Amino acid sequence: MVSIYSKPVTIKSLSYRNALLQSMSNALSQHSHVIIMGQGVDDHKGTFGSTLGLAEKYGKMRVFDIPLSEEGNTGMAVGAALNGVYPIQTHIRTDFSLLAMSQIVNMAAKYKYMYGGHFNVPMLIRLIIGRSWGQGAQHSQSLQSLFAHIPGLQVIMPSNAYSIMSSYDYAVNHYKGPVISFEHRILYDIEFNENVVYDADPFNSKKVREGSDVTIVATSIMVIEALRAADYVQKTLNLNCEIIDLHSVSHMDKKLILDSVKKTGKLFVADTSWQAYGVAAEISRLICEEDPSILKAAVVSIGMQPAPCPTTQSLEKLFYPSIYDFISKLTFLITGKTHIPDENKISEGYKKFKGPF
Amino acid sequence: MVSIYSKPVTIKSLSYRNALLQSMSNALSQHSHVIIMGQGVDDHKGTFGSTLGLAEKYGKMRVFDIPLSEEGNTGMAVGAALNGVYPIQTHIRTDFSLLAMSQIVNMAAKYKYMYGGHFNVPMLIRLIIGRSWGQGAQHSQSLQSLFAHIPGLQVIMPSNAYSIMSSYDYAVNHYKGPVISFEHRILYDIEFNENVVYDADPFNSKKVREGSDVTIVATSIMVIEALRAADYVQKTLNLNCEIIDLHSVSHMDKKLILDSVKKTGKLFVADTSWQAYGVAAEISRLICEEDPSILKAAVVSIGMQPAPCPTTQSLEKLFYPSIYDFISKLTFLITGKTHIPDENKISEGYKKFKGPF
Amino acid sequence: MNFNSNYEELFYQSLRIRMIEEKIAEIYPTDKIQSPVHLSIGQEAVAVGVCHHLKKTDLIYSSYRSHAYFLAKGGDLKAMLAELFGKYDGSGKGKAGSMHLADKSIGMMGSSAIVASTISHGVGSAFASKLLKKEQVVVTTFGDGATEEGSYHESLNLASVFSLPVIFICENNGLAIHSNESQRHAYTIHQHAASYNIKTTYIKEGYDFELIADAMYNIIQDVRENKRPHFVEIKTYRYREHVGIADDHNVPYRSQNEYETWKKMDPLILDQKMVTAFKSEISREIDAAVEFAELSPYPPASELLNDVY
Amino acid sequence: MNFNSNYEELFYQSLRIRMIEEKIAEIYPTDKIQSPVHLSIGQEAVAVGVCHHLKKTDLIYSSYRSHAYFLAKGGDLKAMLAELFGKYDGSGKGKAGSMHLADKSIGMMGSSAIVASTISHGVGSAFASKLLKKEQVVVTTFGDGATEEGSYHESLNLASVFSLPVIFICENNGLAIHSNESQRHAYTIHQHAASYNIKTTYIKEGYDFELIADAMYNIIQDVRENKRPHFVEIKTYRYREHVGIADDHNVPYRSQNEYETWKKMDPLILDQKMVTAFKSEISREIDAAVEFAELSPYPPASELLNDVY
Ligand SMILES: Cc1ncc(C[n+]2csc(CCOP(=O)(O)OP(=O)(O)O)c2C)c(N)n1
Ligand SMILES: Cc1ncc(C[n+]2csc(CCOP(=O)(O)OP(=O)(O)O)c2C)c(N)n1
Ligand SMILES: [Mg+2]
Ligand SMILES: [Mg+2]
Repeated sequence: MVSIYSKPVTIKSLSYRNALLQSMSNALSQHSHVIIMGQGVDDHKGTFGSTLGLAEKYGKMRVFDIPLSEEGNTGMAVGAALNGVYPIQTHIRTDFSLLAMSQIVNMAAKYKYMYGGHFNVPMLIRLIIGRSWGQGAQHSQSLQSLFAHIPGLQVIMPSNAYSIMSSYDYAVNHYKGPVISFEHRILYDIEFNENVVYDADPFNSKKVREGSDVTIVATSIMVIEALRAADYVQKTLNLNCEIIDLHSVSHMDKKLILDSVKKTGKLFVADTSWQAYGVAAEISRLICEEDPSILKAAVVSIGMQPAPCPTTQSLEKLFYPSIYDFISKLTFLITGKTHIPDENKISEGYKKFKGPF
Repeated sequence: MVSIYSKPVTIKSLSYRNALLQSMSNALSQHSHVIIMGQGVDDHKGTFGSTLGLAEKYGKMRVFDIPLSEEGNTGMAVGAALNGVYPIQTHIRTDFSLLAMSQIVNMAAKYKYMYGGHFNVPMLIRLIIGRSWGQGAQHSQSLQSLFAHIPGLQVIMPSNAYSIMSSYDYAVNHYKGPVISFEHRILYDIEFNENVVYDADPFNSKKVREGSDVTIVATSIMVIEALRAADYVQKTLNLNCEIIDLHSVSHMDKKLILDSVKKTGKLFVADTSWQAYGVAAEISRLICEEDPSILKAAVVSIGMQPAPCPTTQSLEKLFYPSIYDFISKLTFLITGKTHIPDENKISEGYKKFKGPF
Repeated sequence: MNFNSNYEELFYQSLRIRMIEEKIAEIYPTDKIQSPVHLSIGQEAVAVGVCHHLKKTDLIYSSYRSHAYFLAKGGDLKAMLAELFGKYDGSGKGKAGSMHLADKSIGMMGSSAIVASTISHGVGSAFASKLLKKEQVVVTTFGDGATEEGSYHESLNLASVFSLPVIFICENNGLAIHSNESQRHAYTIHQHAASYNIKTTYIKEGYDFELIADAMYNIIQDVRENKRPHFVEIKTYRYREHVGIADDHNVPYRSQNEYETWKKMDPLILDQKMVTAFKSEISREIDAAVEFAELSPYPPASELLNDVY
Repeated sequence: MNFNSNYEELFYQSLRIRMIEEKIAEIYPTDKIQSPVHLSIGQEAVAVGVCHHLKKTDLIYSSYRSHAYFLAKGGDLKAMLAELFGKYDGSGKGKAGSMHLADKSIGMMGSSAIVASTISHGVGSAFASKLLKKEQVVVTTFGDGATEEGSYHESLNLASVFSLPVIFICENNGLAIHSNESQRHAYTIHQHAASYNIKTTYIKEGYDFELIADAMYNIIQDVRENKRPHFVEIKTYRYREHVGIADDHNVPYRSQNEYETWKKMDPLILDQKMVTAFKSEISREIDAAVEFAELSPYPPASELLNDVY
């Protein structure tokens, strides 16, 4: 699949949170069969603001809090989808979806195929990745690889507000199967200023920066880090990074990635999870099975360190790759030389997350 | 880690099933704190023969049937392990473990790290992979990649009777953490005649065949297929395959694999699951991050087709790679030429599985 | 078919299901059916009684032991047998097999080989029915073993909290594979279910299709009108082994006596007059369906990667 | 410390926990504690009453809301505060934080941020206790929300079927985050629990540490001797927001009235004489512990990949 850009839009500034809220609101207002179900979707915090006020507007039959029973709730969503409802389910932390794995993997992912194509299970599961402020081992996981391994699931990781807008619109209005979307908690507070363009296939990977020295494939919040790193090495060292926002980790745009790596000869993968059996692994497979000789250097990947997430800030900051790590590894990959990043020249990132949730 | 062979044994012929039964029996007789819990472990079928007669011998407090409640049962095993018991838990199909994912991933895998190293959760979870006779979408999954992505779990796929003997002995007697072992249902009926040697680290990958033309990395029953394919191409085409029995998919022997691929320049990966985010992906990452130039050809991998498993035999036989597929792809990788395998020259495989379970 | 009474009709349907499953058992050793089969022989009256007063637009979910429900809800026998044979004309194009019978057109919405996994689907479909004002009731059926699963608890709570038009049918054959209920349950199923503030009916005569159908008549009406759940436990008995076709009463996990007791109450055994009246007609239908299944082609290779998404 | 009565001792322990948590709330805005904190202010009497008659060798499991249990079971305050500060001398070397307090040496076996995940651990440890003849009882504590999870149902069934020496403590504060119990439960917790054939005790005076301790005395003895489970539901009230330190009674998800009612029954508010008697001593202990936590080093980088397996 190649991205075909179309329908340029010119929204000026939109936060991830507001994009979510707007997407949810659009879905509810456009279709009476859309519901939102999840813990706290109707309370005064409204799923970190992303469902705020919707219960009041669309009624508590359509936007409702649900008991703490992830497997049952997900089965309920599947059953509702089979009878004409489009359920949007939320988990305030990705980690809780492990309790719903059987419904997602054994049922939702297989429903169409297993019964011979006669049934569809259109639904959207929103999973929020926690990070920082001592989320600890059980509130910080980023489990996209688990789902992306399973045929039948569309697994996306929208990296910005516009990606939320187009992906969720597409999920609700066009796509017929289960979509698992990973929303990074840190992204919620970020404003997106650029004019990003809607894509004909909003689930597709997108090239977000042209360059010739290296291909960076990034997911979710790591796209922002990649843009910062690329910005830095451009300004400071005149190096040109090409960046691909992978977006769909289950249905990645293979041609886009291969063409880019063919051009640059170098690959840097920045993902939000552990690397073993993760995004860097799958992209490595893609290249190895196509033509490993397009790689002119060893691949570099960054993600979580291979451990559960420690709570203390002193270890947590080592657990996640910093922008310094990113830049120094990136520079070394491109130039073969060590470079110590100059803090003052790194463009502003996101605000530090201040807890508790 | 490099394999250090030691303690040669000379058992003549042992079926996978009997190795399991013997391992279970050894564990129970050596330690009064070992228990076996699982559906049907104490019935007249005895988990396909692997626990037969043990309840009678060791008592029903130690070998017992358990209600259908995977998450609760696994939590019970974790709690028992924390209080001095070594639990061996069985799932007659891997697919059911999806109901226990939260206990395995959120709890067992993290227990040691999350509390600062003060607790251990020594336990063995035996997951049986179904295949053939219309197991269908929900009784055929091979979910090793899901577990191998998670730090804290030791995930093994014993490919033969001796590997069962040494791995389970090691798990029960030496290892302190949770072990997830995938046993292929088809292996149960196979007799292993070779003198295999115990390894100093029974969880390590093992080279099971020396060769120079290609490196085959295989898991579980695919090791047997690899041996058959290697045998064939040797006899028929005088090609020499090196085979690595990966065994631990979570803690693979990187050096063993890299050294072999450096020597042969070619890599063929044969796994039991889907390829996306699977074993071939992880091994590709290993090579790409070390030195992709050691690959003199594109990597070839085989596994399940990217779909849920269809029930009908007509599609099921296409869903799994056949020995013909294996040989022809392997030959093409080594020689670059098409070869049509001669059925008569392929060594005997395992008996066809005759259902229902 | 014209029937002289409700009894006759229900008898006919139950007998038909039994004869179909006996035919499956007869064919099984030929390996034409390469799929694990979980027979309902002995339990047919439950499915027949439960489905009798359901409308075509009402929905039902079941487990791997679903032949009887598929047929009782009006599923096409040819499509079912073709499915068991792994053929393209099967209800699931051969991809489903015995454990995954479904047919949207008759409201048979799925049957799953993961124990208890469809209980919550019934709840969700009932939610949709209520939200979209469909006037449908939704039935979800499962075994006694399924009640041990966490999602069973979750589903009962959800159905009651949201007051949904779902009927839970627990088909209690006293066994989960070879394990007796008393070993597995600290609770009595229908009493436990009642603690969720759900109306509950206990029927111990699982062989009596008329009694079940009559009870269901009222239940269905209440659930449809008042949009609230109802829980039904029905005691029954499985004649054959858990999976496969054999009579395994030689194995001491259950008693031959119990078997004899149940057989003594089984109308399909007791009322030989009725059996004689219907037998040959049913046989003809079955034979034609078997022939259909035999002749149906296997799905083409192109189906392998179809309908994955 | 020497106490003149049981009341005094229990009061002291409850007050100590409250003052510690109030200190945590005081420190929190400085960002020295970078970890989500779930305070038990208002609920202290439950933990104190539950733990009072437990032996050191008895085990307890808890949730993310576990400061009170950690302390009531005899956990070291310094180790706890150091843990909240993310320091190396913390009970979990800083890797655990507020949500994962544990200390093997006092039988505090774990606290988890996955709701309901430790209920089954209690069952399993009780199984081990019985098998290995340890004469231990095992306590597992959880909130009302946790009872909605499937594994709760599974755990109650397992404990009863295997007759295990486990005490389930449901600390019912009527809320799961901002959601009221009545919205979420079709059942009444202790009645539902009783349907598993488990002895059940309902205590609605969750502020009364003496009453709870007395009830627990008999329960612990019965469970220890007879090796069978017991279920205790204790009504209580959370004074602060779910996570974090604020009083959020300005938000209408619950009523100020209810809060006032509970406060009127709270001995830690009512008995100011006792408060005055103990306050300064407790303050000194807390200040020393805070200083200890401040001075403790962060874990070294080498800890990052330690203890993974
Ligand atoms: C989640 C899950 N665990 C275990 C199994 C294995 N299994 C298949 S059927 C069965 C027994 C179920 O008993 P019950 O619910 O009473 O249904 P019955 O077979 O008696 O109709 C078990 C344990 C499974 N299929 N799914
Ligand atoms: C499995 C799971 N689902 C959801 C959450 C989010 N969550 C954290 S605390 C909580 C409420 C739990 O309420 P309760 O069990 O009554 O305990 P309380 O906080 O009142 O002590 C929820 C929903 C979680 N941590 N784990
Ligand atoms: Mg049963
Ligand atoms: Mg609560």
